[in-house]
Parts: sequence; C-alpha cells; structure tokens
Amino acid sequence: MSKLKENYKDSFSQKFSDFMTGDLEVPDSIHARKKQDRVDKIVEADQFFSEFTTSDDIQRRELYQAFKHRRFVKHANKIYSIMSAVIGLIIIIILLITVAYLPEFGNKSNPDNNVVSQRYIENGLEETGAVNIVSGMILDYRAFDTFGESNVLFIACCCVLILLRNDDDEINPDEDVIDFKRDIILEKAAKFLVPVILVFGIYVVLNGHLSPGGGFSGGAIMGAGLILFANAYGFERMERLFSYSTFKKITFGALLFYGVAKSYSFFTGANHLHSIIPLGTPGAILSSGLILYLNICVGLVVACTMYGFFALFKRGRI
Amino acid sequence: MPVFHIILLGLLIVCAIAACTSRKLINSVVIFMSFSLVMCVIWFLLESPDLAITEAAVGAGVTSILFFLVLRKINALNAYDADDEEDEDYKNKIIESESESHE
Amino acid sequence: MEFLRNMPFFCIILSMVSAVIISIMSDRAARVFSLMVIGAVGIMSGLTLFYVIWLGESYTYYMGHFPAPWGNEIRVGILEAMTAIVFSIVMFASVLGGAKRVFVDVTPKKRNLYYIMVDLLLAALLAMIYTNDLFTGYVFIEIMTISACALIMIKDNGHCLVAAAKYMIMSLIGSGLILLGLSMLYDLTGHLLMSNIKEVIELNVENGVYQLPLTVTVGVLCVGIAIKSALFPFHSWLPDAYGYSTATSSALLSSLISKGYIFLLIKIMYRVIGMEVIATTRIGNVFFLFGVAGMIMGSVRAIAQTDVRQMIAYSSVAQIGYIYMGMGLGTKLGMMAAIFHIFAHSSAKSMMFISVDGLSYVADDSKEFDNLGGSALKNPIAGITFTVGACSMIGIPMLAGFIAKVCFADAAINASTIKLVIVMLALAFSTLLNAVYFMRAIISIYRPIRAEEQVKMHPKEPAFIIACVIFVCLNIYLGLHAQPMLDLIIAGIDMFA
Amino acid sequence: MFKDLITNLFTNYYETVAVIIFGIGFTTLLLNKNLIKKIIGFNLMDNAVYLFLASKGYVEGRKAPIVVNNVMDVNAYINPIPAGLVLTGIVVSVSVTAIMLALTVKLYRRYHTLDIDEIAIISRKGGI
Repeated sequence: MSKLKENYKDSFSQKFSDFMTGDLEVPDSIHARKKQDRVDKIVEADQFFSEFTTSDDIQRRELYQAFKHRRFVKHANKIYSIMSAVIGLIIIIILLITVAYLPEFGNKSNPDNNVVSQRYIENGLEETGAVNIVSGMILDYRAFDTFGESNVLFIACCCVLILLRNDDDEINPDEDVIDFKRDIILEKAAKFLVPVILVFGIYVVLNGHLSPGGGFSGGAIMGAGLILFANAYGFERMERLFSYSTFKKITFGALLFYGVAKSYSFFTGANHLHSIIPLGTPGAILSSGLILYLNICVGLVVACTMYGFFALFKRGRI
Repeated sequence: MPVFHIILLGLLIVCAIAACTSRKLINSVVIFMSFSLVMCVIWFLLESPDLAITEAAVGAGVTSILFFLVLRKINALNAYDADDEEDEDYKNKIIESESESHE
Repeated sequence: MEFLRNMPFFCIILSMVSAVIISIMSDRAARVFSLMVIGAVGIMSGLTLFYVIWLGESYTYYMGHFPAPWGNEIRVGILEAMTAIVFSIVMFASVLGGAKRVFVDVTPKKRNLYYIMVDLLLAALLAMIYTNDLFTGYVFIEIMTISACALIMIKDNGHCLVAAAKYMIMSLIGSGLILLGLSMLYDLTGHLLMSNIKEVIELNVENGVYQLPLTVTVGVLCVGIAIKSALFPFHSWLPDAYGYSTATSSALLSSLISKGYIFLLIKIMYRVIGMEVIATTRIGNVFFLFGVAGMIMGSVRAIAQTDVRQMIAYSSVAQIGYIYMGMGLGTKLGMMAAIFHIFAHSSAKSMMFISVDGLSYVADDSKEFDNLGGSALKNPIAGITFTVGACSMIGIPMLAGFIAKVCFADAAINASTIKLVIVMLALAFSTLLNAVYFMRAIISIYRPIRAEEQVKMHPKEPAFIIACVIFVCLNIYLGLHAQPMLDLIIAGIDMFA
Repeated sequence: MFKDLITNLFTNYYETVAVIIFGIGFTTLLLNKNLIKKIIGFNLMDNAVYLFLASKGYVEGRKAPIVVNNVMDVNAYINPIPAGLVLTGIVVSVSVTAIMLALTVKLYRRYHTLDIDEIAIISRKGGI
C-alpha cells in the first residue's frame, strides 16, 4: 500500500487530474511567464467576482462554523439526515411493492400495447411519411410536446446567459486567450476528428426520419464537435466561424421557422383544412413532409445551445 | 432472465451508489459518466437506438463536459468535498472553549 | 363565430413565438411588446369565454392532424377560459406596475431576457390550463419551473441566488415525482390523454385490478404537485423566493405560478383520476389536514416577521393552505370555494407585492416595519392599494377575500361534522391572525410623518397608477359581483366531469 | 404473499432496478448538502424514471420501431411511445442540469463553498 502511495505522483490518475487542472510542469521559461500572467489575471478576475474581501470571507466562515457546532444545530442536522434516509428507504419500499403489482415486463398483452401504438406502427408510414416511427411520432403526432421541448432548450440557454454572462467586457478582455493553451496532440486529433464528428452529426440530423437519431441527437453530436474545435484552437479562432450574432441569428431563425411551420400545421389540422405540404415517397431523403425541416431546425438549435453552454461556462460569453 | 441484462443492471446500481457516496467530486462525476455509458448499452438492449445515440451524445458527452468545466471553475478537481481537517480542529476548539466556560 | 374556437391555440402560440421574437429586441421594445402580447392574450381569452358560454359545452381542439388518442389535444371549457382571463389581467398589471423596479434591479443586457421569461411563463400557464394531455402538462411544468427560477435569480444578489437554488432543488424533487407518477399511470392505462386515462381507470376499478398501484400513483402525483405549489410542510423555499426577488417576480410567483400547479392538480383530480377514485384513496383528507396546518402555521410565522415582504410571503403559505383545505373537503362546493380563492388570492397578493414596492421606494428601499412608518402618506396610491389588498386578505365585506371565506364556510356546512368544526375553528383563528398582522402593517404605514423626517415623495408614474387601479377594480369586482362568477365556476366544474 | 411479491419483483426486474435507483437519487437529492452531488442525484432520479418508462415499451422478441422492408405489422415492432417520451425527457433534464450547474458556479463565486446549508446561513446572517 505504502509503495502505491509513494508512486502516486507518477500514477495516471494524478496526471489526469493535473492535466484537468492545468498544473502540468512547463520547462520553457516563456511558457512559465505566460502561466504566471495567466494566474495573475485569473486571481484578479476572481477578486472581482468575489463579492467581499478575504478577511470578510474568513469572518463569515467562522460565523458559520460557530453556528454549525452549536449543540442544537448539530442535533438538528443529525435528525434531518436520519429522517431523509428513512424517507428514502420508505419510498423505495413503497415503490417496490407497487412494482410487484404492475403489468409484467415484456408482455405483449400489457395495457400500453393498445390502439395508440398500433396505429403509430401500422399507419405511421402512410400518415407521416417517416420510416423511423419514433421520429414520426414526436414530430407529427405529438408535435406540441416537442415544440415545448425546444422551448425548454431555448429558455435554459437564456437562463445560463442570465447567470454566467459577464456584463463588463473590459474586466477580462482576453480571458479566453489566457485560459487557452495550445496542445499539439489535441490540435492534431481535432484536425481529423472535428470534420468527421460534424459530418456524422449532419448525417444523423438529415436522416432523422429514416434511421435512428434525429434533431436532438444529431444536434448534440454537432455541438460536441464545435466544443472540441473550440478546445483545440481557442475561442478566438472559433469566433471567426461562430460569433454571438451568428448564434443569435441561427437560434432565432430556427425557432421562428419551427413555430410558424408548426402553427400552420396545427391550424390546418384543427380546422380540417388540407395541408399543402407533400409527404413524398417514404424512404427518400426529401420525404415525410415537415419532419426533415423540423429536424434540421431542432438540430441547429441544439448544436448552438450545447456550444453556448460550453462557451458560457468556460469564459462567460458566447 | 437473460444474464447480460442482469449484469448491466447490477452495474447500474453499483454506479449509482458509488456516485452518491464517493468523497471526491471528480470521482462522482466520472462514475456518473460511466453510469450514462451503461445506460446507453441498456437502451440498445431495450431496442431503442434513438435513445442510445442521444444518451451517448448527451449523457456521456455534453453533460460530462459541463460537469468537468464546473469542477474546474470551482477548483474541486483536487479537493475533498465533505468536512475537512480544518473543520475538525475548529470543532475541537469550540468544544474546549465551551467546557472552559462551563467551569 | 366558428373562428373563435381557434382562440386558445392562438393564445398559446402567440406567447411562445413572441418569446422567440423578443430575444432580438431592445429592452424597452421588449417591455412594450410583451405587455401587448399579454393584453392580446387577455382579450382572446375573453372571446374564448364568450364562445364557450355561447356553445354551452366544452370542446376539444386538435393540435395537429390526428384525432383524440393519437395526437395532442387541448380542451376548452368555461373554467379554463375564466382562469386564463384572470391570470392574464393579473400578469398584465404586475408587469406594468413593476416595470420601473425591473429597470432598476436588472442589468441592461439582461432586461430583454426578463421579458422572454415572462412570455414563456405565460405560455406555460396557458398550456397547463388548456392541456388535455398529461405529458404536455409535464413539459410545460418544466418550462414554468425554469422560468420561475429565472425570474427569481435575475436580480443579481446573494439572497436571490440562494432562493433560486432552494426553489430549484425542491422543484426538481417535485418534477421527479410527477414524472414517476405519470409513467406509472401510462403503464397502468396505456394512454396519456386525460379522458382516455379516465375511461381505462374506471374500467380497472370496476374489474378490481391494479388497485394498489393506482393508489400509489395518485399519491405520488399529488405529493409532487403539492411540493411544487408549496403546501405547508414543503414551503421552505417560498419566503426567500417571494421576499427578495424583484417586485414583478414576487407578484407573478405568488399569484400565478403556484396557482397554475394547483389548477393542474384540480384538473388531474377531476379529469384523469375521477372524484370517485379520489374519494376512495382518501388523499382529500391528507390535503385537508395539511391545508389546515398550513393556514395556522403560515399565519403564526407571518406574525413573527419584521420584514413586510417576508410577512406577505408567509401569508401566501397560509392562503395556499386555504385552497388545499377547500379541495380536501371533497364536495363540489368546497372545490368551488377553492377555485374562487385562487382568483381572489392571485388578485390580492400580486397587488400587495406591487404596492409594497411603491411603499418601500419612499422609505429608502427598506422593507422593515420601523422604517416604513408614514410611507402611505408619502405615496398615497400605493398605501390605498396595500390597504385594499390587506382588507381583502382579512376578509372585509365587499372585497374578494370575504366571498372566498363565506364560500369555505358554506362548503363546510355540507361536509361531515368533524370537518365542519375544524374548518370553522381554523377559519376563525386564521382570520384573527390575519387581522393581527395585516392591521399592524396598515397602522405602521399610516403613522404620521415626524417633523424631523425628510419627505421623499413618490414620483408620479402613470404605469404604476394604472396597475394599482386595475388591481383595485379587479378586487372590488370580484367582491361585489361574485354570484355570476360562482355560477360560472360551478358550470365549469360540471363541464370537467 | 411475500413469496409472490419477490417472484413478481424478479419478473419485473427492470422496473425494480429503476425504482431502486430512483430511491437512491431521491435520497441523495434530499440528504446530500453538496450542490454537485445534488445535481448528480437529480440526474440519477430522472434516468431511473426513463429506464422505467422505456422498459414499459419493450416487448419480448420485437424489434426497434424503424420500418424495415415495408413490414407494418404490430407484432414486428416494440411500442414507440415510451421512446419518444424519454427523448423529450432527456432534453429537459439536460437543460435543468445546465441551469443548476450555472447556479452552482455563481453561488461558488460568491460564497466560496458548495454546501447549500452553509450558503444559506452565510447569506442570512451576513445579510448578503
């Protein structure tokens, strides 16, 4: 055991965690100076972000510690943890008893294999034109849910924007530059991987009605590709391809198109009007009415949102 | 009852308990990532390839990236999360001072 | 005339699309635009109510090309349309009255995001009111939770962030339980549409199968929604969230968000599970007990507060207790009283939050009672509005709260004897407590101004005055013209079944 | 009675596991004071419900709901509804996770701790 502990500094997990924290030893003096600069600036930024000075902070922590070790509070905490563990156990037991009386797993005569799924499977291809029945279901039969879902993404992005956006651009104008270290391995890998990932994402989006996948999964893959690119080449280079205004335009356009297209479809459906959108031949790429376009919209929104989350967490702006 | 399913489900429970009880935050997050991967295989076994692709891209991909970024922001990649030693010292001090005041 | 049946759909789509459009607007344009949207939604809901009354029955509206069990659907009845009207009026006045404060509290780049949240909140409320599909309900519950969280935390100070975190954690527990209940319900019935689920449940109850899972499912769903709407033991997140966020947010949170969940719960009770099954599960008694406990405890905690907004927040806990008590009575009259109290409370509570904002403005942004002395004389309009709201909450005749309390008492007479005694005692005691803390607040804001104090008058803001006038009119209307409203509510409940 | 219960639990083994994970996640969300752990607990809880829901759609011996060779028979494919619902649910839980993480970062910047109780007490006593 002791031997293991001695070698811990050279172990893989230590290196991995060093890599994640950015504490790799840099022999080059220039690099060392750059690192010092970076640390200084980050400390500055941290000081800006922390709302009170360090002495205040210590005082408050002591206040909390004193509070925490009062006898009453200690007992209350103990009772609370025991209570919640007991509640958790009770919930597990109640639910287990319930599960025992639920319909059997994998049985085809269960209540949920009823007329609803029957029509989805038997007529889905004719009515929606989508080979992938799940896609047809979420984007045509139950499209209102999915519209709500894309709004959830939109509102989540706005929320993260509210929380993490730096309002003052002057405070740390180039945090992304200082936070960015060139890594030759990552760069080379990204050079090969990013195009492949992006093309695969686009493929998944475009084939959403024909094969597994669809707007959401494809968009997430594309977002992952963008994140990899930004990690390898830095935000400065990323901004040439994808700036905040691009982000805003794409999200706005895609969501607006989604909203208008779906409103048209809802309106004609509810008033029993004939919809002018053709379904096309099942199996072809340009088929299944609106589903392809909606998939593209969802894919764009998801890709932008995922990249936006990353950028906001990393440097406070998109 | 297919054995492979049972093994995966057992792994799922182990991952869930380990992610919740591990003392180091980074371990929790990594274990949670593996939870997502196991889920991904289970989606395939349940004949839902759509979910498998989504889970792989989102659960094991983007969510984990976000978790790591946050851990980095809060400098928790090396630190233990629960009560640290400082805390213990402080507690002893408080107890001492209390007993003094009683005397 | 036939065209009017599209109105609910237009309301929902308009508020959702407008949220997207606001994202590229400047802050002033966003404010005007979102006010216009809320106003339009109010007018369209009025037309919907007119159409439903003309039609004499409820109708369903396809969201897509496919009929009932296959596609999504919304359902429009009298109660839905009425709720939409009241909610949009309250929302309009809250956004109008607190606009100045939003301008102060929110940094310039985030102001239009605030109005995105308001619009999406409206969309989620409308969709939850009108929906006929449980899963749609879940998706919009999530939108509502997220937008509520954003409304709390947009004011960038520590209290709000902590309140938002607490709110989010409680809400996550709630939505987890709701999702679990929903999937168990899907498992038992194979449907997601409310009316179809009810049919299958009735069949199951007749055949005596799946009794235990059904009871557990109802319990899980109800507990999930109760957590989200801050029923008494789950209210820990509420005082901070209501007490520290910006005035409009507090008004919207207290008057609309918790009420939206309660409305969905009523809908689930009537249209998904069915009142007969609810009666056999005895979940009503649980609601009744926790509601009564909330009434008393909320008022007691409110008396102990020195901060006026915290006091109003704890009073909200008590008022939510009233609503659950009415639902727990298990009779139609009890439900009617609960629904009327939803309207009365949402019109009075948002009014108080907005007017307290005007009062604390003249007291140098302090919310302590000691510093608020004389503020009603410096800002008479806010003072009058606050007084009307407080009187309504206490139950002074001619105001909405009085009618609600009379309805509760009336409903209790028709219930069992034990419940009658409990309701009467709880109502009397709670009214007494209400009177104590609201009277203290009113007396302290009307304390004469001392000579040495410098007088900081409130500037004349047309928006604030209009909002106050709308609120006062709504309250007095609900108080004086209650009988037609009650008749409509009864008709609406009949349409539910 | 008890034996029946156990047998049924083994028949519904997917649901059993899902419910146990739900309980673990629920307890973590309630019990653990660390915000990151709470987020992980919430994710476990949601994933458990998705597992529950998806296992409901599964039918022994049927294939994934993608039409192959124009076979449109009910007995060929599993129930597509749970898959669609879970897909929607995953999006929701990712969004909520991102928001909670952002909130965590923000709270950490202000209070330099992840313990929600500590944060609450500092904010109440310290007046920030």
